[in-house]
Parts: sequence; structure tokens; C-alpha cells
Amino acid sequence: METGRKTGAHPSEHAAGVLEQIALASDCFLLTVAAPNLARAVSPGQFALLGCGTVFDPFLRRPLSIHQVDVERGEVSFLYRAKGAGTQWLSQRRRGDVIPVLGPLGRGFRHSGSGKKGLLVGAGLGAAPLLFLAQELAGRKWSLVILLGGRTKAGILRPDAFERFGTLKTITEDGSTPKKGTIIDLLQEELKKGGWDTIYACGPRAVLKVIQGISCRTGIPAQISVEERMACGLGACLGCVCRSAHSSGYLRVCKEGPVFDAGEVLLDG
Amino acid sequence: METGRKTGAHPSEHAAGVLEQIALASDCFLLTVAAPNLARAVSPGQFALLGCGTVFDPFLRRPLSIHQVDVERGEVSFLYRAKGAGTQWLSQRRRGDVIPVLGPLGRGFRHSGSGKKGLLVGAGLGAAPLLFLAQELAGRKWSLVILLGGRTKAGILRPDAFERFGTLKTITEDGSTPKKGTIIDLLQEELKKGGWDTIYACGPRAVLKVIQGISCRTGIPAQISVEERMACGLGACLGCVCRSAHSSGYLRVCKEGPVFDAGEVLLDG
Amino acid sequence: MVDLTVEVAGIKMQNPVMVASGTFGCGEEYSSLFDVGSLGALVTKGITLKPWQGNKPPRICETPAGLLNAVGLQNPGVDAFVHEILPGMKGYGVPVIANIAGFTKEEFVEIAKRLTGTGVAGLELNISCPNVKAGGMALGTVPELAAEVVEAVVESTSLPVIVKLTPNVTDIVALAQAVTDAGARALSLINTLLGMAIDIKSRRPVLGNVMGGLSGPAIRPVAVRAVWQVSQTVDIPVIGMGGICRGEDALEFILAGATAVAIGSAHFHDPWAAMKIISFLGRYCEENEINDWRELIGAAWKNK
Amino acid sequence: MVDLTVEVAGIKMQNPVMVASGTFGCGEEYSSLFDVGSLGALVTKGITLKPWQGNKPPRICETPAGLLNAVGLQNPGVDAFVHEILPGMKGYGVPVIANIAGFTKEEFVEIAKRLTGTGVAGLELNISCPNVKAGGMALGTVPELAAEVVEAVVESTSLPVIVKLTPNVTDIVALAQAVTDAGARALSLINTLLGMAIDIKSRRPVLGNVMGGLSGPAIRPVAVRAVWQVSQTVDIPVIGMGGICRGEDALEFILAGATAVAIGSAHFHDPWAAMKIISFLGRYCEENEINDWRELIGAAWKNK
Ligand SMILES: Cc1cc2nc3c(=O)[nH]c(=O)nc-3n(C[C@H](O)[C@H](O)[C@H](O)COP(=O)(O)OP(=O)(O)OC[C@H]3O[C@@H](n4cnc5c(N)ncnc54)[C@H](O)[C@@H]3O)c2cc1C
Ligand SMILES: Cc1cc2nc3c(=O)[nH]c(=O)nc-3n(C[C@H](O)[C@H](O)[C@H](O)COP(=O)(O)OP(=O)(O)OC[C@H]3O[C@@H](n4cnc5c(N)ncnc54)[C@H](O)[C@@H]3O)c2cc1C
Ligand SMILES: Cc1cc2nc3c(=O)[nH]c(=O)nc-3n(C[C@H](O)[C@H](O)[C@H](O)COP(=O)(O)O)c2cc1C
Ligand SMILES: Cc1cc2nc3c(=O)[nH]c(=O)nc-3n(C[C@H](O)[C@H](O)[C@H](O)COP(=O)(O)O)c2cc1C
Ligand code: FES
Ligand code: FES
Repeated sequence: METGRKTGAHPSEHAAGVLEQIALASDCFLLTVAAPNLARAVSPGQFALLGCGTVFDPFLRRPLSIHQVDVERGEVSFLYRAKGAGTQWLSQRRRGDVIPVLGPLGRGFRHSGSGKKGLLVGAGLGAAPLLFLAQELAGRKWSLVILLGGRTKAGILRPDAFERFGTLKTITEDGSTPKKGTIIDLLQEELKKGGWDTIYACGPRAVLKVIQGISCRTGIPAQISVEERMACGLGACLGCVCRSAHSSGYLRVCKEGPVFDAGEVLLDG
Repeated sequence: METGRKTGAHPSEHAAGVLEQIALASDCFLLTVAAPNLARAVSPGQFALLGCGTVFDPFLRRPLSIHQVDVERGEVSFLYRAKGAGTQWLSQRRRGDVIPVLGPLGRGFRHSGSGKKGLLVGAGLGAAPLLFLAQELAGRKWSLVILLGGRTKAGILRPDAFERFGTLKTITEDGSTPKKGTIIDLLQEELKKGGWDTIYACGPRAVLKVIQGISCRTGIPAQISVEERMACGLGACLGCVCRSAHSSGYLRVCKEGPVFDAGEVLLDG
Repeated sequence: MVDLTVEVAGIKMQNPVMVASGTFGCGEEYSSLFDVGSLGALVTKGITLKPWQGNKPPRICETPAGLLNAVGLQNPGVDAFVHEILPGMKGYGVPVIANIAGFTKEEFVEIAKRLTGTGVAGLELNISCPNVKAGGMALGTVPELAAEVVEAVVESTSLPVIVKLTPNVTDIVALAQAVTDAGARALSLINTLLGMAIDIKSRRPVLGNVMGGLSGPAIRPVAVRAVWQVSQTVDIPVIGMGGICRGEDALEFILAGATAVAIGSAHFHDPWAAMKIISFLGRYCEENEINDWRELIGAAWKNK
Repeated sequence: MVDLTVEVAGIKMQNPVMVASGTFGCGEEYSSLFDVGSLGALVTKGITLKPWQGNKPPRICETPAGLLNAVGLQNPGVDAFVHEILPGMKGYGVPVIANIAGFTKEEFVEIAKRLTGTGVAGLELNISCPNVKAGGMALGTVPELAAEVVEAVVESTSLPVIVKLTPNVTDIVALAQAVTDAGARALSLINTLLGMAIDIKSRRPVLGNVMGGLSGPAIRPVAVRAVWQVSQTVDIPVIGMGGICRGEDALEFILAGATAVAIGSAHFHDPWAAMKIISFLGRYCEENEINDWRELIGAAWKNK
């Protein structure tokens, strides 16, 4: 039996009150909002669209993965980088401010059974959707190895939180962690050990492409969380597509994704 | 000798830190910012352009009259109504936020000599530029009667502050002050007493037009502060014009105004 | 409750608030958010004769107070539309208007024929999509060519024909006049403005298709102008669209001369935009004691 | 210091950042804010043969990420310009380009003649102002008419002639081609988009002139598209403008094919916009180790 999407988890609008905005290193923020209905409805790998700005610029909502959920306290957290105008606006929200949040959206990570062996691969901000997944899989007695990579040590996000759910291994490009190299180096090393049931990955396209290749060659099923520019987030505008590997057409990242089986999509446009 | 504009008071940009934002009744706010250079440079009747919003919507800066100045503390206050998107954004600024303020701009109120008798007429938000003027004239030993009108008592703005500089008389359309009627009723009554040297007025166009008529008929000089939609605020774009009474052309409200002699402009467009 | 009904091209609507083609999917996507059946009418994504893949991504690029899109008519083709999509859309109980796009006159006619008798309430001819290179644009910019297409479609179907015009022309009034004379029963104004954006990092166009269509509040003044100009010239109703986000915006279009409005990009900013606009119009009429809201249509040029 | 010099229509500029006609007064208005002499070039408000009052107010209306203006060529006429305004403008030591607007071909020629030999560095022919009803628009929308005017002006003056085009046309490339063939030395793209707004309180148009020109960031995608299309077609330089507010925007236009840029409405949002853009371009070249910034011109279509 495959799980991962709660039945009847229809998207809706949440006037989410900001509870906490923590500045992590390298322009990254951990934003926690009160959104009890969203907390209850959402599954790992799904995302939400956050309304940013006061009038019509920025105009589009920003898609952010659900990073962490506390159903009992009714809290949802996002882990994000303040990059452009929308996320910068977001990073300036303070306790008490209200953010319009549309969610849950999209198809999250799939997993079945319990007690399996999972490899979670997060490159940079790719860590964002993996914590919620780690929590859920750990709850189902999966044994997890979590690989996080960044350019610098500050780019390894939320290591303490991840360590609660599995074995954390990190690598940095500048060698500010014991291991120096790319996340792919770390992944190759780990794969050699064998015995993996599924790889779950999120990060830049280049990383996801390598993982597609690895999954294909090794036969280890992989799921990847893909990003594309979005307008509606609901599957209505056909704006966020990604080429399908099985047909000549396109798949909607906001509806058929953002989490795809590695073999489902072509990432070259 | 005519005074009223400090020499060399060139406009410049002030990154003005919000000190206080007080909500008065009926959507009106009293905003005080730290802007020592502006405080030093500005004269009554001049205005500033306040940048509102985070990105490009709202796009234009909002013109607001200088309401009050404390040169020693380096503080400037604005009295304004939160109406549309720009002023609403403004009303949400809190202590510590920074607002870009361009000023001083325009030609303020003119006055000469001392110990004269002045009649200040403020309809609604028209009170905004008059407090700074009252302070200055009172400092020159003018004896002032200040007329403030509003729809309701809550619309009579800052009565206590005005009372420090002259005799305050108020009127409301709904009779929530002892006197019921329009500011024009009050003005007519006061004019009967005679002996006025100058009328200074600010308020809706309809009120200013009546005052133009009164000034013309009675021969009492009047100065009116005029509003028009602005873009540059510097006299460069020719966007904010008002028909000249003396030529067939137009005058710029931001440069030749906003304070005009009552006979200088035609207010019918 | 205030009466907001209206008839456009013979299509009766419970209120004048429609959705704009291509922004509302099949309705289903929004049906978990609100009652899609409370809209004035649904308008489909552009339908072509054959299935069409659309353009390569990225297809979306945010711009100041708007967005560029280069979706490019991705759709399953008219037959799949009729069998797989239309039944669901009709289920909401409000008129479904089919937005159709042919690459030639003959294709327009063929699509129109296949939609006749299927239960769609009307056709909206998209002779103006900036994201299709194969002639779509030229068709919509030359009055004579546009009129030819409209005439051919009108002759081939019993359905009312609405024509959607592009603003990317020197003289939209001439175009409007030509297609009206050719038998259009209503006009939709406006489609997107042709635009593009370049990514300064990659130093290449952002959109996979290079150019795209600009929509959203940014273009509202251009759309209001088009509605104002055209509604004073033709005597068929105009459906106004282009950047309508709030009730006030919808009213602006109505005052400019629109008999109905369509909400497009606003859905991306606030998925409830159309619902809020419907409430606004009702409330506005009540508060201003307007008995027949249709008095407001074109009031800005009728009452001087 | 990075070398940002450039030559447009034979006019040497210390950097490619000009101001857009009508938004910068005589320069004097901004001279207390910053050193106007550090701009690439000054461009005047539109100059007519006779003094011109302009349109009745309101002349300005804010729109999402932009504004409508209907100033309508208020200016003291060419003779007063030459005697009263030009001397001050020349004082900043940077080229002064005169934006000129005739209501007929003959007027354009006459204005050009009166400006020849006065020290202006070039003429920018505004054949595209949407706020003038007396023919200005038609001139700028028909390639043959536009070419005729340009040819006549080119013959009557030794000054380099820059032609400013309107985006309110079906085919801006055809227009660009026609005026280039007629002798234009550079093109300015784009003038404002024709738009309007209605005040829902008064139920009347906001602008005294009813319609106006839309400018600001809202129109940037349309302007980038025009520069991209035209710069690939003609072999004279293009001056890009339309919503440029930040260094990144200026760079986007340069990558699209602009040899210089003009800053207009941005001044209303941030009076220091042009200064910040000049610094940005210098810094960008340094950081990216670009020796000759002109390599960036059209890079988005040159390097694929
Ligand atoms: C399903 C999904 C989940 C995501 N989860 C996260 C997350 O948890 N944490 C995080 O930091 N980032 C995440 N992203 C990326 C995030 O959406 C972008 O970084 C963000 O939208 C950029 O907005 P901005 O205002 O900073 O940038 P701007 O440059 O102002 O954005 C301009 C436009 O481009 C879009 N855009 C820019 N970059 C991206 C991108 N990488 N993906 C999609 N749209 C983009 C914006 O949404 C906006 O419409 C996710 C993206 C998707 C599609
Ligand atoms: C010289 C001058 C001094 C002013 N002083 C004050 C003051 O001290 N207190 C105060 O409350 N108001 C004052 N006003 C009016 C104030 O500028 C407007 O109320 C304000 O700009 C409205 O902005 P908004 O964001 O609320 O409205 P929006 O409706 O969002 O404004 C849209 C556009 O219209 C312009 N606009 C709207 N109303 C006016 C108006 N009455 N005058 C000029 N532009 C307008 C805005 O500036 C903006 O560009 C003054 C106006 C001028 C010209
Ligand atoms: C993502 C997207 C897809 C669109 N697809 C179509 C289409 O298929 N057919 C069509 O006629 N118009 C299409 N349009 C244009 C809209 O229907 C509408 O005319 C335009 O967006 C202006 O309205 P707006 O500013 O409210 O979005 C599309 C617009 C967007 C944003
Ligand atoms: C207030 C105002 C006045 C203008 N006057 C003129 C003019 O006299 N002549 C002209 O060719 N363009 C004029 N323009 C157009 C600008 O020069 C420029 O082409 C246009 O505004 C687009 O650039 P922007 O978005 O940076 O403002 C004017 C624009 C504005 C906003
Ligand atoms: S964002 Fe609209 S379909 Fe995905
Ligand atoms: S606002 Fe530009 S001239 Fe007054």
C-alpha cells in the first residue's frame, strides 16, 4: 500500500500568523507560522504558495516546500533562501504578521511499508522538503542516511534537526566540513555500501540529473523534487511544466509533481 | 521683507527612521520621523515626497505636507489620512522602519512683518500644513485665529496642538462640536469681525474656491495650499499643473506651489 | 440579493464575472476552493484541432505587477476536449464558452463544427495568441483576414461567436469594426501584450519560447483604453479583461463600456479574486442604490 | 575606473545612461540632488515650433507598477528653448539631445533648422507622442509617412537624427526599417503605451485628456521585446527605454540589443535611479572582468 498523500487534503487558503522567523546562515531563513488546518492536511514533499508583498509587485505567490510540521501545535515551517523580491519581503515578516498561504499543493513523496532503508539527498536548499520526510519515514521505522551538501559549512542547513531521524553525513565544496567535495561524491560513496530501498532527493537540476542517471543504472528507485516557475500552483495554467519521459507531452510540476519518480521526467526542457 | 523660504534649502533624500506612528481618529495618522537635515531646511507650507511600498507598486512617492518640526530633536511629523495603497503602507510602518523622504519641496507660505492678525482655515486634512505655520507665525507674534472643520468631531485634527498658538474655533457638519455647519460658515462669521491681515487655507478644492472668492471680494490677501497628482515633485515632469490666472498657461503645484496666492491660480482645471 | 444577470452574445449569465481563457484550467482545479458554479461563465483554455503540446519551459516569468506566459496552447485537441473535459465543465451549471484557436481559417471552421451541438454555450475565437508562431498573430492583426475567419466560422455554426482581439495592433477599433461586420456577437478585449524578459545571469531570454504574452495589473490601463475605444464604436457587447484583480477594477471596465468582465492572472495572486469581485459588484449596487447594474455599462462615456 | 564610453549616432557619451525625454526637465531640477554632468546625455522635453500649453490636468495617474501621463508637450517653443533653456543645459558638459515634435512634416523640418548650430548634439524625433491628437500619432504608425518626415529632417540639418518609435503599432520592425532607410542614425525605443484609467468615484476618466501614455516598470517587458526585435534587424544603434529602474534592468536592455539606455519614470520612484545604474554598470563590468562593456550589447541574441 502506497501512502504519502492524505485523502481529501484539498488545498485551501490559510491566513497564517507568523510565529517565528529565524535567520540561519547564508541568507536562509526558517519561518514558522500558525496554520493548524494546513499542518493536519499536508504530507512530506508537498508545497504551498505564499503571497508576498503588499500590492501587485511581487505579483505571483512563491512556492515553498513544507519543511516541518507540528500537528499538535498547529505549526508549519518553511526553510528558504531570501533571493529576490518575494522571498526578501517574506524574510522581513515578524511575529504577528499574517501571510496568505495556499496549500497543501502537489504530489509529495511516496513510500510504502516500514523498516526500509532510505537515502535522503539534499543539496543546499534541497534540504527543505527532506526534514518532514525524514520525520515521517523515521516514524515508520525506516533506517535513514541523510546526505546534506553545501558550498560552505553555513550552507548545511538544520543538521541538528536532521540528526534526530537518521545518520547525517555532510560535505562541503570548500572543505569547511571534514569532507570536501560535492554531494554527488558523498552519494557515490554511500551507494557503494548497498542495500538501499529508495533514494529521495532535492536540489539543483544538475544534481537531480545525476541522480536520475544513478537510479537508472543501479535500479534503485529514486524520487526527485523538481522546481519550475509557477503561476497558479493548482494545475490550471499549464505554466510549470516539465517534459514527460513516457509521452511526447509535458507534466505539471505543481500537480503531477513536484515529486517525480526519477524516470518520469526529462530535465532538459 | 518676505520670508518663508530658507535660502539654499535644496531638496535631498532623507532615510527617515520612524519614531512614532499615532493613530488618530478616522483613518488619520500622525507620523514622526527622524530627519534632522530636513527639519532644519524646511519652511511651513512645503512638502515632501515619501516613498511607499517595497517594490514597484505603489510606484509613485506620496506628497505630504510638513505638519510639525522639532529642529532641536531633528524630528519631522506628517499628518495624513490612510486612503489608498501608498498611505496604507505608510500607516503600517513602525518605530525603526526607514522611509525614503525627498524634501523640502515646493514654495511654502509667505508672511512678512510681525504682530499681524492671521486667520488659518483648515478643512479636514487641510489642518496638516497649518500647525507648522501657526508655530512660525506665533513665534513672530502674530495673533492667530485658527478655524478647523470636519465632518465629525473626530475629524477635527490635533486641536490641542493648535491651541498653543492661537484661538482655536471648530465646526462639524454633524454637530458633534458645539457649532454645526461647514468651515465656510465659520469663516464668514469670523470675517465679519474684520481686521485680518492674511488668510491661510488648506482643504478640498471646493473650500479653496470659496476662499478665492472671498479674498477677491474682501481684498483680504489669502494663500491657499493646493493639491494635484504628482510624479517628480521637483518641477521636472510638468505633471502637477494648475491653470494660471495671469497667463494662458499652467503653474506647477510642486514648484510654483503648493502654496499660491489666492489670485494666482484657477482651480477649475 | 441584487440582480447581476446579463446576456452576452445571447448567453445568459447570472453575473458578469467570467474567467479568462487559459487561467482557470477546466474549473476543476479551483472547485475545491470555491463554488465554481457561482461564476458568470467558464471559458476554456484555447482548443486546437489536433492535440497540441505547447511551448518548452520555462513558460512563466514574473514581471512588475504582471507576468509573461508562453504556454502556447497546450491542449488535448477538440475531440478529447469534447469527450474528456467538457462533461465535467458543464457540471457546474454555468455556461461554458470554448476558446478556440486554429492555425488556418479552415481549422477554425472545423473546430467550430465539432463543438456545435456539444453543449458549449458559445465560441471565443482566439485570433490573437502571441505564443503561436504559425500565423495566429497575422490573422488577428489584419482586419480583412480576421473578418474572413469570423465570417467562415459564423456560417458554419449555430453557436454565438465571440472574437478575442489582440492589443498588439495599431488600430484595434478597425479590427473590432471588421469582425463585428463579419458577424461577431461579442468581443473579448484584450489578449496579452507581446513582451519578453532576459535573464541577466544566463544572458538569455527567460522564456523557452523567447517571447510571451504580458498580463496582469500592469496591462490594465491598456485594456481599459481598448474597451473604452471599442465599446463606443461597435454595437455588440464587449467582454473586458486585462489585469482585473479587485472589484474596483471590474467596475472600471464596466464604466469604460464592458458588459461583462473576465478574470485571468488575478487568480495567481488571489485564487478567490473572481468570487470577491462578484460580491463587490453586488455590494456596490446595494450601497449606491443601483437597481439595474447595467446602467453602469459605459457610464464613463455615456454620462458627460 | 571602467571605461563605459559609447558613441550613438556620432554622439560621444561618457556612459550609456541617458535620461528619457519629458521626465528630467531641463536638468536643473535634479542638479541639487546629484551631478547631472555625470550622465551619458541629457534629452529635453518635446520641443514644438510654437509655445505649447499642454493638456489640462489631471495629467498624472498612478497605475500598477507604472503611471499614465498626459502632459501633452507643454513647452515654450523652439526659440525660447534655444535662448532660455539650452544655455543652462549645455552647462553640464554632457551632450544635449533635443526631443522635437512637429504637427506636420514642415514643422519638424523648421524646428530642426532652428536647432542646427545651437550646440545641441542631436535631434530625437518624437513621431510617437500619444498625447497629441493633431496627427502626431498617425505619423508615427505608418512606415511611409514616418520615413518621409525623417528624410525631410535629415536633409535639412547637419545634426544626427535619432527617431523615437511608438510601441502602439502592429509591426515596430517595419517602422524601424523604414526610418532607418530614410536616414535615421539611431532609434529610441519605446515611447509610452496608449492607456487610460477611470475614476470609479466620479465615473469619469481620471486624466484631463482622457487617454495618456503608460510608462514605468509595468511596460518593461514590451520595451525589451521591441529592442530585441529591432536591434536584430537594423544596423543603427538602439537606445532602449521603458521601465528601466535598476542596474539589472539597464543590463537587460543592453543584452537585448540596446547601445544606450534612457531612464524616465524611474526618477519618480527614486530620483537617484540613473546615478545608481551608472555605478551598477561599472561595478558589473569590474566584477565580471569585462574589458569592453560593449560586448554585452545584444549578447542575448548574438551568443546562443
Ligand atoms: C515546488 C517548489 C518548492 C520549492 N521549495 C523551496 C523551499 O522550500 N525553499 C526555497 O528556498 N526555495 C524553494 N523553491 C524555490 C523558490 O520557490 C524560489 O526560490 C522563489 O520562488 C524565488 O522567489 P524570489 O522572490 O526570491 O525570487 P524572484 O527572482 O523575485 O522570483 C521571480 C519569479 O521567479 C520564480 N522563481 C525564481 N526562482 C525559482 C525557482 N527556483 N523555482 C520556482 N520558481 C522560481 C518566483 O517564484 C517568481 O515567480 C521551491 C520551488 C518550487 C517550485
Ligand atoms: C503638496 C501636497 C501636500 C499634501 N499634504 C497632505 C497631508 O499633509 N496629509 C494628507 O493626508 N494628504 C496630503 N496630500 C494628499 C496626499 O498626497 C494624498 O492623499 C495621497 O497621495 C494619496 O495616496 P494614497 O496612496 O492614499 O492613494 P492612492 O489612491 O493609492 O493614490 C494614487 C495616486 O494618486 C495620487 N493622489 C491621490 N489623491 C491625491 C491628492 N489628494 N493629492 C495629490 N495626489 C493624490 C497619489 O499620490 C498617487 O500617485 C497632499 C498632496 C499634495 C499635492
Ligand atoms: C497562463 C495564461 C494562459 C493563457 N491562455 C490563453 C488561451 O489559451 N487563449 C486565449 O485566448 N487567451 C489566453 N490567455 C490570455 C487571457 O485569457 C487574458 O486575455 C489575458 O491574460 C489578459 O487578462 P489578465 O490580465 O486578467 O490575465 C492566457 C493568459 C495566461 C496568463
Ligand atoms: C511625464 C512624462 C513626459 C514625457 N514626455 C515626453 C516627451 O515630451 N517626448 C517624448 O518623446 N517622450 C516623452 N515621454 C516618454 C518617455 O521619454 C519614455 O519614452 C517613456 O516614459 C518610457 O520610459 P520610462 O518607462 O522609463 O518612463 C514622457 C514620459 C513621461 C512619464
Ligand atoms: S503553476 Fe499553473 S499549472 Fe502549475
Ligand atoms: S510633479 Fe513633476 S512637475 Fe510637479
